[in-house]
Amino acid sequence: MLGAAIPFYILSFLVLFFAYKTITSPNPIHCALHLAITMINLAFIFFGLNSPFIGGVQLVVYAGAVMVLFVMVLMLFDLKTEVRAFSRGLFSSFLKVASSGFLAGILIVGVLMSTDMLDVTSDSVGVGVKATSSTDIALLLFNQYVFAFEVLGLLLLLVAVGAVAVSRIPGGTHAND
Amino acid sequence: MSTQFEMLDLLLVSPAIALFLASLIPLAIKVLRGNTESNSVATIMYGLVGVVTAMVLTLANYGIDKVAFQGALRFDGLSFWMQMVVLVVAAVTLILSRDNPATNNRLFSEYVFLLLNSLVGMMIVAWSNDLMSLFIGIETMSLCLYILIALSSEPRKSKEAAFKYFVLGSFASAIMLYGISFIYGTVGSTYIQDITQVSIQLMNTNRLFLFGVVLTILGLCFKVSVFPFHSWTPDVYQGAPTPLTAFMSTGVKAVSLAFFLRFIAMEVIVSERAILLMNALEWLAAFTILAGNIAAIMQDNLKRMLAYSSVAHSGYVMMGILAAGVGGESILGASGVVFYIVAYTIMTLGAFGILVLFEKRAESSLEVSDLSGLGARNPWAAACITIFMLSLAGIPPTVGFFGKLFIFSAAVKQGFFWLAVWGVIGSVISVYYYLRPIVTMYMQNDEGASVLQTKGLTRLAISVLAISVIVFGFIAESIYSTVTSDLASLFF
Amino acid sequence: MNEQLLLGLLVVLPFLGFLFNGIRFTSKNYKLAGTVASTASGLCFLISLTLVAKLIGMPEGERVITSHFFDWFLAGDFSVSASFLLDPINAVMILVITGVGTLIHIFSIGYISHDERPSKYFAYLNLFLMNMLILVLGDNLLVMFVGWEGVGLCSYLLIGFWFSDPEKAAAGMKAFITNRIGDAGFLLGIFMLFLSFGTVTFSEIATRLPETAEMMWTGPITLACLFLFIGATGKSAQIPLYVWLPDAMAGPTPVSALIHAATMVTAGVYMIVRMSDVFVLAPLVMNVIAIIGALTALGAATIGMTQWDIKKILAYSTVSQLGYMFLAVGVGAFIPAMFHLMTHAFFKALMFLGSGSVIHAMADEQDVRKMGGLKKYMPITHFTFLLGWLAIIGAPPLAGFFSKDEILWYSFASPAGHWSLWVAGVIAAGCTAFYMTRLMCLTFWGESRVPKEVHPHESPVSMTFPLIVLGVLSVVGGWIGIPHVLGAIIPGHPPNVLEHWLEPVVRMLKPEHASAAVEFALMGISLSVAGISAYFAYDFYLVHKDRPTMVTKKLGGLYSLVSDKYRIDEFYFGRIINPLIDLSKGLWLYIDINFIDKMTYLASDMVKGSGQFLRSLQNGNLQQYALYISLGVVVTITYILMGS
Amino acid sequence: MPMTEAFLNVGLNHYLILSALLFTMGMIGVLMRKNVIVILMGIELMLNAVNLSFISFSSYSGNLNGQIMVFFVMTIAAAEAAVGLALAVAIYKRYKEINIRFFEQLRG
Amino acid sequence: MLLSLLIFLPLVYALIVMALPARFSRPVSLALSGLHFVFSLVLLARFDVTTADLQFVEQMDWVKSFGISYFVGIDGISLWLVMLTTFLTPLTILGSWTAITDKVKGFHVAMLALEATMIGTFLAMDAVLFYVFFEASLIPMYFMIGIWGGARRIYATVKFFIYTMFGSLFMLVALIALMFMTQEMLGGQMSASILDFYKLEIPFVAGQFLNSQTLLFFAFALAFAIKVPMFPFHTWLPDAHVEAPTPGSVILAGVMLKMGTYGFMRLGLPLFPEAVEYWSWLFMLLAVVGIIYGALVAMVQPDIKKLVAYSSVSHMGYVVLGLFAFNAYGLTGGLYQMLNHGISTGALFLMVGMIYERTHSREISQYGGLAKAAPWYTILFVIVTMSSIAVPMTNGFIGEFLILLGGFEANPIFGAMAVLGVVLGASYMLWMVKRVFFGGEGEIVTKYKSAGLDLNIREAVVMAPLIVLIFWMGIFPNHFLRGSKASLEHLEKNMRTYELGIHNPSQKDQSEKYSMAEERGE
Repeated sequence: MLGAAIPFYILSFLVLFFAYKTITSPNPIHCALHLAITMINLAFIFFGLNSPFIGGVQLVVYAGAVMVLFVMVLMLFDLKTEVRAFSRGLFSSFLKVASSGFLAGILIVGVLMSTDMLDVTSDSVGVGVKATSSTDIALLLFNQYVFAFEVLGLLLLLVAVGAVAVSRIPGGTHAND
Repeated sequence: MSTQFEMLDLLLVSPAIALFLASLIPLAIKVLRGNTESNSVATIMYGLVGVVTAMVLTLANYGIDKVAFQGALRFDGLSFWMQMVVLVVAAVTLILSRDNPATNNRLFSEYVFLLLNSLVGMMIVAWSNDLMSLFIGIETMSLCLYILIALSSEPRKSKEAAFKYFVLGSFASAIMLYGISFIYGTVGSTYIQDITQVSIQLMNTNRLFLFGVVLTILGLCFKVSVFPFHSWTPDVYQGAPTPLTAFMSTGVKAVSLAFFLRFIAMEVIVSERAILLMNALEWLAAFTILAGNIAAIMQDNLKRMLAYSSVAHSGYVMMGILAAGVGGESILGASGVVFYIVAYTIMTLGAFGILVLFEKRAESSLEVSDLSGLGARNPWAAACITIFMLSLAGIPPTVGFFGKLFIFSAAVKQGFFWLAVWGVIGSVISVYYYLRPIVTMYMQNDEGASVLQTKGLTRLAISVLAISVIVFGFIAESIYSTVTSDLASLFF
Repeated sequence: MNEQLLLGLLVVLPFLGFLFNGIRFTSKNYKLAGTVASTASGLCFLISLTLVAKLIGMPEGERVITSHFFDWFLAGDFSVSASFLLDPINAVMILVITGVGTLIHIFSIGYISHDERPSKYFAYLNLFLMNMLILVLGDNLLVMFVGWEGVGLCSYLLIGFWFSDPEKAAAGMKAFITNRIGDAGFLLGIFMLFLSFGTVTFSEIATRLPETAEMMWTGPITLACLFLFIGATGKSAQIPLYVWLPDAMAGPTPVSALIHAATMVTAGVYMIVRMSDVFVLAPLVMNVIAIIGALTALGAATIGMTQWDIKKILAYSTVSQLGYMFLAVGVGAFIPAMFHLMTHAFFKALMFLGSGSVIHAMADEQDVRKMGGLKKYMPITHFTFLLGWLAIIGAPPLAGFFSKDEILWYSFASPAGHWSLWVAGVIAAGCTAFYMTRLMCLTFWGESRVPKEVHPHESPVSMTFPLIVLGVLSVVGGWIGIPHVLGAIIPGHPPNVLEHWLEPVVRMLKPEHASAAVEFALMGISLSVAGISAYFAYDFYLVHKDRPTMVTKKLGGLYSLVSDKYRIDEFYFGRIINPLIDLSKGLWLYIDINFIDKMTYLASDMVKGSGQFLRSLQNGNLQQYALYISLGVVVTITYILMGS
Repeated sequence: MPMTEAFLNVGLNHYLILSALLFTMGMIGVLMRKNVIVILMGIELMLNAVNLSFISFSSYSGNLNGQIMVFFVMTIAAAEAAVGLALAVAIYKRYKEINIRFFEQLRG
Repeated sequence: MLLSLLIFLPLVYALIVMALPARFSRPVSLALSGLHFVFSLVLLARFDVTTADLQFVEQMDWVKSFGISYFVGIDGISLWLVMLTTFLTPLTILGSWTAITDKVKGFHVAMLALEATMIGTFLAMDAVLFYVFFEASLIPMYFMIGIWGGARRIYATVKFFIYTMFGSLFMLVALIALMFMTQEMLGGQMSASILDFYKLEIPFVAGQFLNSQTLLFFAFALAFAIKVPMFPFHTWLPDAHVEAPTPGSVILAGVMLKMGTYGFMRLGLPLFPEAVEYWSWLFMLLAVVGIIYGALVAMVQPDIKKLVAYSSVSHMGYVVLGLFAFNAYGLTGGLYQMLNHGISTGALFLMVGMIYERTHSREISQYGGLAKAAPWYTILFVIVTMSSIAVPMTNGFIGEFLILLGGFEANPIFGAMAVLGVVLGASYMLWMVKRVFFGGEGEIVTKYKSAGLDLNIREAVVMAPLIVLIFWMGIFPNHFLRGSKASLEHLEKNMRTYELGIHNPSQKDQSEKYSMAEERGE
């Protein structure tokens, strides 16, 4: 019991802490790095949830590719520490925090009141289920979700073309060609 | 796990495949020509060929009720109608885009490519019978649109619009996705048919499922710009190039509403615990009607005014959707919604489309006062605007009137009497701003700043739309009854 | 010729005259116009004579000629037909109307000769004649109402004949609107009667009366009679609606003679006599009528003593005499009322025409202070006027004597009468004698005060001829109604022809304890009162000319009150009409513009205000929009959870 | 003691609560930060929270579909990030501006 | 086919006018609308006066799933309103011969389209079709006021449009509710036919507001009350009239206001008998207030046209009073007064327009002494005034008398108060006549006197039929009333269970055609 709890609480703390840092650090580069750490921590939580494949993808895609993208863009911009990192407006800021916090509160209360009704075993992680293998996932992916998967491919193509096109938009950096 | 999918499934999605293939042509030609734009007419012709092919393939699949890819997609009356709507929208948009300086620039091939693939995304949304497919469809559609908006020649506002749309769209997607995750967690599946079986029971017992449903619905509300999730609409519609505004305000909305209908048809708001959800949606619908109409009154920019008007129209459709969601004579609501979408598409497409003709440069923006004296200067354009505005206002005998009639009928029948009254009050308010352009065109004699471009294709398209507004009013019955019979299978 | 056609012709002929003159209304050919109009009127008189002759030829009690033209209109069980009825009551009327009317037409030819639009004038006169005949001939209340309003319209047109003068136009308007108030009462009376009897035809009402009378509850009938009487006060210039008549003198003088003395203003009396069967069922209303009549007679007579305008004096005299008639009908003396109506028509028409002749001669001067001594310039006018004067002050055996005394007698002796009514009547008679004598003195007798530039002259024959005829009638007109007590002592014992004529159709309230001695005594008193008043007037205005001023000074405020006509007009304008106009302006400004419109503006401002608010929410800030989204989510979820 | 037990017995609830908190943080990031890049990071955080929710449901119910979904979401998140960053770059290059207040021309 | 032709031929005419060059617009549209009047006389001649049933019925499915059909028919209630429309249109076109100089073609197209929609409103026997025409008629009028109107035309036309739209949309919701009620009654098939609506028994609870019959009734009543317009919804009318061009005012006052009272007769009264009975006091009160209020406010108007507009408020108050008296007199009078008002107020507006064309002023204070400068004009004006203030022998009297009688029977207090309106009516009209025509010469009269202020031949031709009708209708009202008698009696006698049948022309034995009566010279 404790053995499962301690890593969870440590990881949770780390995730939340770095997530907090991500949204509060005045320097965007720091934000990006904190985000990366959050994601890595999350990957470990995924591992703990018997989902090694997803955990791996998380590491590779998110912590790797996406974060690199972010960092590179930030480098490109050459940003300094921001003087005022947050939006102005006391009232609206209050509303923003309050509404988000309230949402979290409601969700948590809802979760606490509802999960016992779920049709799932809640006592331990993955009872009766082995750590999922990538084979199972692949089978699902190419059977049930084949269409979505293909569309995903299309999507990536679109994004590739789109990103290139955006970089060449009239009035953009390559305007002189 | 032997067969992954059948040949029939591919046949069913063939319109999307056709569109995708067609979309590649202009891009390929551009690449082969060494990255120089070919003739824009040729470019849209490829696109139109794809659209027409897709249309033919769609028509070939008319009258079936099938699921494909293990239930991920559904091909029934609703999806058929939505396909037709978005295909028509796309065809018109292609024509408009070619005639608009903001879109017809040296990235036109990419533009057409993205537009057609956005269309693919829309069709997926229209087909989707699975929350995951829905999400992927929405993202395909939206990501293309973000980029498309940014591709405008207009340097500032279009970028702002694209970015706003992007951030808010992603934000809303995340919220919706969160909802989907709850639904998945409580049901164990994201397929509509699986959810339907347990929805009534779960709504009564499980709060997480309720959260899931609410968050998903609110995410959809963002897409169809329901108050208070509508605030992106005016900004984005105004900033985007006009052909795209027409495309978004009709296509995106049509398919999102269609999925909304599919979702609500799962009887998620039938159960007693869901009464409050229904009430909340009623309030949202009423507020949408009022907020859209009231805000539109204050606008001087025609595009922005029409954007707010499209918000208000979402409110009317919400009335129909609610009527379709509470059981009983749901079919009335559903048919009303689909008919309204058809009507709304025709008139909104026309209204935005005619604005294209006034845009000489990418930066052009049309104020209401620019129209003054148009009635004398260009009777054709003035008459078209008049027809579209009257139809949007719901004045008989236009198609807009029948749309309202059917929606109000459904609402009254299903007991949303007060909602109907709010709708009526909203309509009265809306008359004011719909009349404004007419007043300006015919009743103010000073010369306005508007100059009409001579673009044959666009004029043709708009004339056809204007005539349809009237004609569809007279053949409303045949459309409506066809829709009704086509939608019969929507409800289990 | 058959009677129906003749009855129709009575209306058609003046209408043709109206059309003829109306179409060529710009023509200045007064001779042609006058001839045509007079011919139409004269033919009507002949027809009337024929018809009355036929009526006389019929057996007593069945003297009725009816003529049904067409069904006028039907709605549900309400049906009314355009039909005429001639019986002894209106036989008297049509003779007076067409006879006096014809004379006045003829008189007018001379009178109107200098006017710009003689054709129009004659067209109106003929139109009036037509409407007046419709009024008296109608066999139901509605046809009567047609004439009733029609004569009002003609009166309006004729009073405002010289419309360029704003005051005259205003007088016309005043007449019409005051009449309209009465007409509104008349309408209500018709409604009440219809709802009580289910019909508006006189004969049918009469047949249904007994049943209704048996029901004992006469509330609706009382109310109906009251409403009808309101109608009568309007048309016949009784308190409180008499104010239009003095102003109506703005019209041409022959019009005053015809409409505002002889015919139209007596319509109210005729109507009550016509409905007498109903009125007697409402004793309360009868009392009201009598009191109003007496008050009017008295009030108008006192005002008449203080006026200086020759026509105004005659106008108040008319009001006063009409008061007598109402006094008569109020005490149930319907036949004397008709009798006085007739004699009054003669002598008052005569006096008006005479004054017209004077005014004509004096180049449109109407102020008696600028006349005097006209006797020598205008002998015929003077002589005929003299006859009229004698008749009105009740000098025996002229017409006025018989009729007035009969009324006084009934007001004393009738079961509905009262000694106080008689006293009022006698005082009024005294006043009448006073102001009429005063008029004679100031106008015809004494030394001339005529301005030098005016050269009075006798009028042409076309004007003097009617005067002579009317003068004769003023003398002999009364002989057809000699009261029994007098008839008994006069040689030849002349019968009361009129009473015989009317008795079968009019039910009078007969004096219960008729005593010849009392009747003679009363007669003597009233005669002597009139004589003494006349003498005083003579003394005041011819012998001791300083006395009027002296008396005036002594009376002080009372005199000015009377000479200001009791300030009734001021009261109406100051307390009713002007406040009403202010109220209307207030309604327009404060209800229409500032309330109802403001409310709509308020609604639209609310809409616009919320629009402005929505605009301010839409501040372009992306994060603000995201906040709306999250707020929307939170509020929606909270709303849903709150209930569960 | 039920409280401690509930605290120590890590179950689905705990993961869902973690996910909710993470989601909220992402939201606050989107709502509060001025830098558009950080806003994009906020969105990534939200999507990650969703992923966590999916995975925990999936693994507590033994239903693999959730993992597939996470896979899709990740891909789409990557695509979104690419598009968002591309837009940001394009705008930055022309206007040298990444403050969110920059995007306030369209309003009213 | 007869009725369809009656409705849609004007649209064809409009197309013809549109196709021809602008210089032909006036004569062609005059000729065609005149022809249309003749055509409507054919209808009149073939109309059977003995039956209360619908005649010349045409029915065709339109929106079958909602039971909406193209269903037109005519009975005694619609007959004269249709005739009034076809009669006034050519006169108005002729009357506007010189008044409209700008965009002539558009004007005549609007005029003919307006005619079509107005006739459609009176003939539609399907509730939705009625609504469609009711609303569609707004559009041409909207343009007419907005394009050819005065200085504040835009304000006026938008106010007019939105006000009317506001009411009628509530009616739409109520219509829909009724359609679903028929669905229950007919067992599944919806129907929007008014005839089916009549068969409904709508639940009613006295003394409460929130019950279906009362709510539905008020939804309808709001639409009609605004259209009529009844106090306190009347404020759009003076603005619309003042700003409208002469022909617009004529048609607006002459026909369009009648759509409201016609709606009360066709839908309001027979559909909701209990609610009407229970709430009649309210409507009678509002009607009486309207009569007196309209008259009082008319009295102090500085503008002739505004005065006439407020007089419309007063006159339409009479009509409503008559209808809600709900007895034979009131109903007959109400219907008759609709026609009267159409003719007399139409004529007044025409005449005001004629003088306005010459002097460009409607300020009463600037006039005075017009009678000398324009005698013929004055005569006709006074005749029309007499009709307007209901002097006997003119048409106005018949209507007002019957209404007041009916009102008095239904409620003596209100009846008596309404009679007061007769006095006030005379006051404001005559005061206006006095200030405009009599007295000294006003500045504007002096200014334009030399140019000739009297009527010309064309204007005389316009006025002649109106004057003739004023007297014809006043002296021989039965010629007109007999057409409506059967229908009105049917309505009055069967208030609670009102239903309409469809006339079967094959049963010839009883039928009596209008033409036959005319031949008999009745």
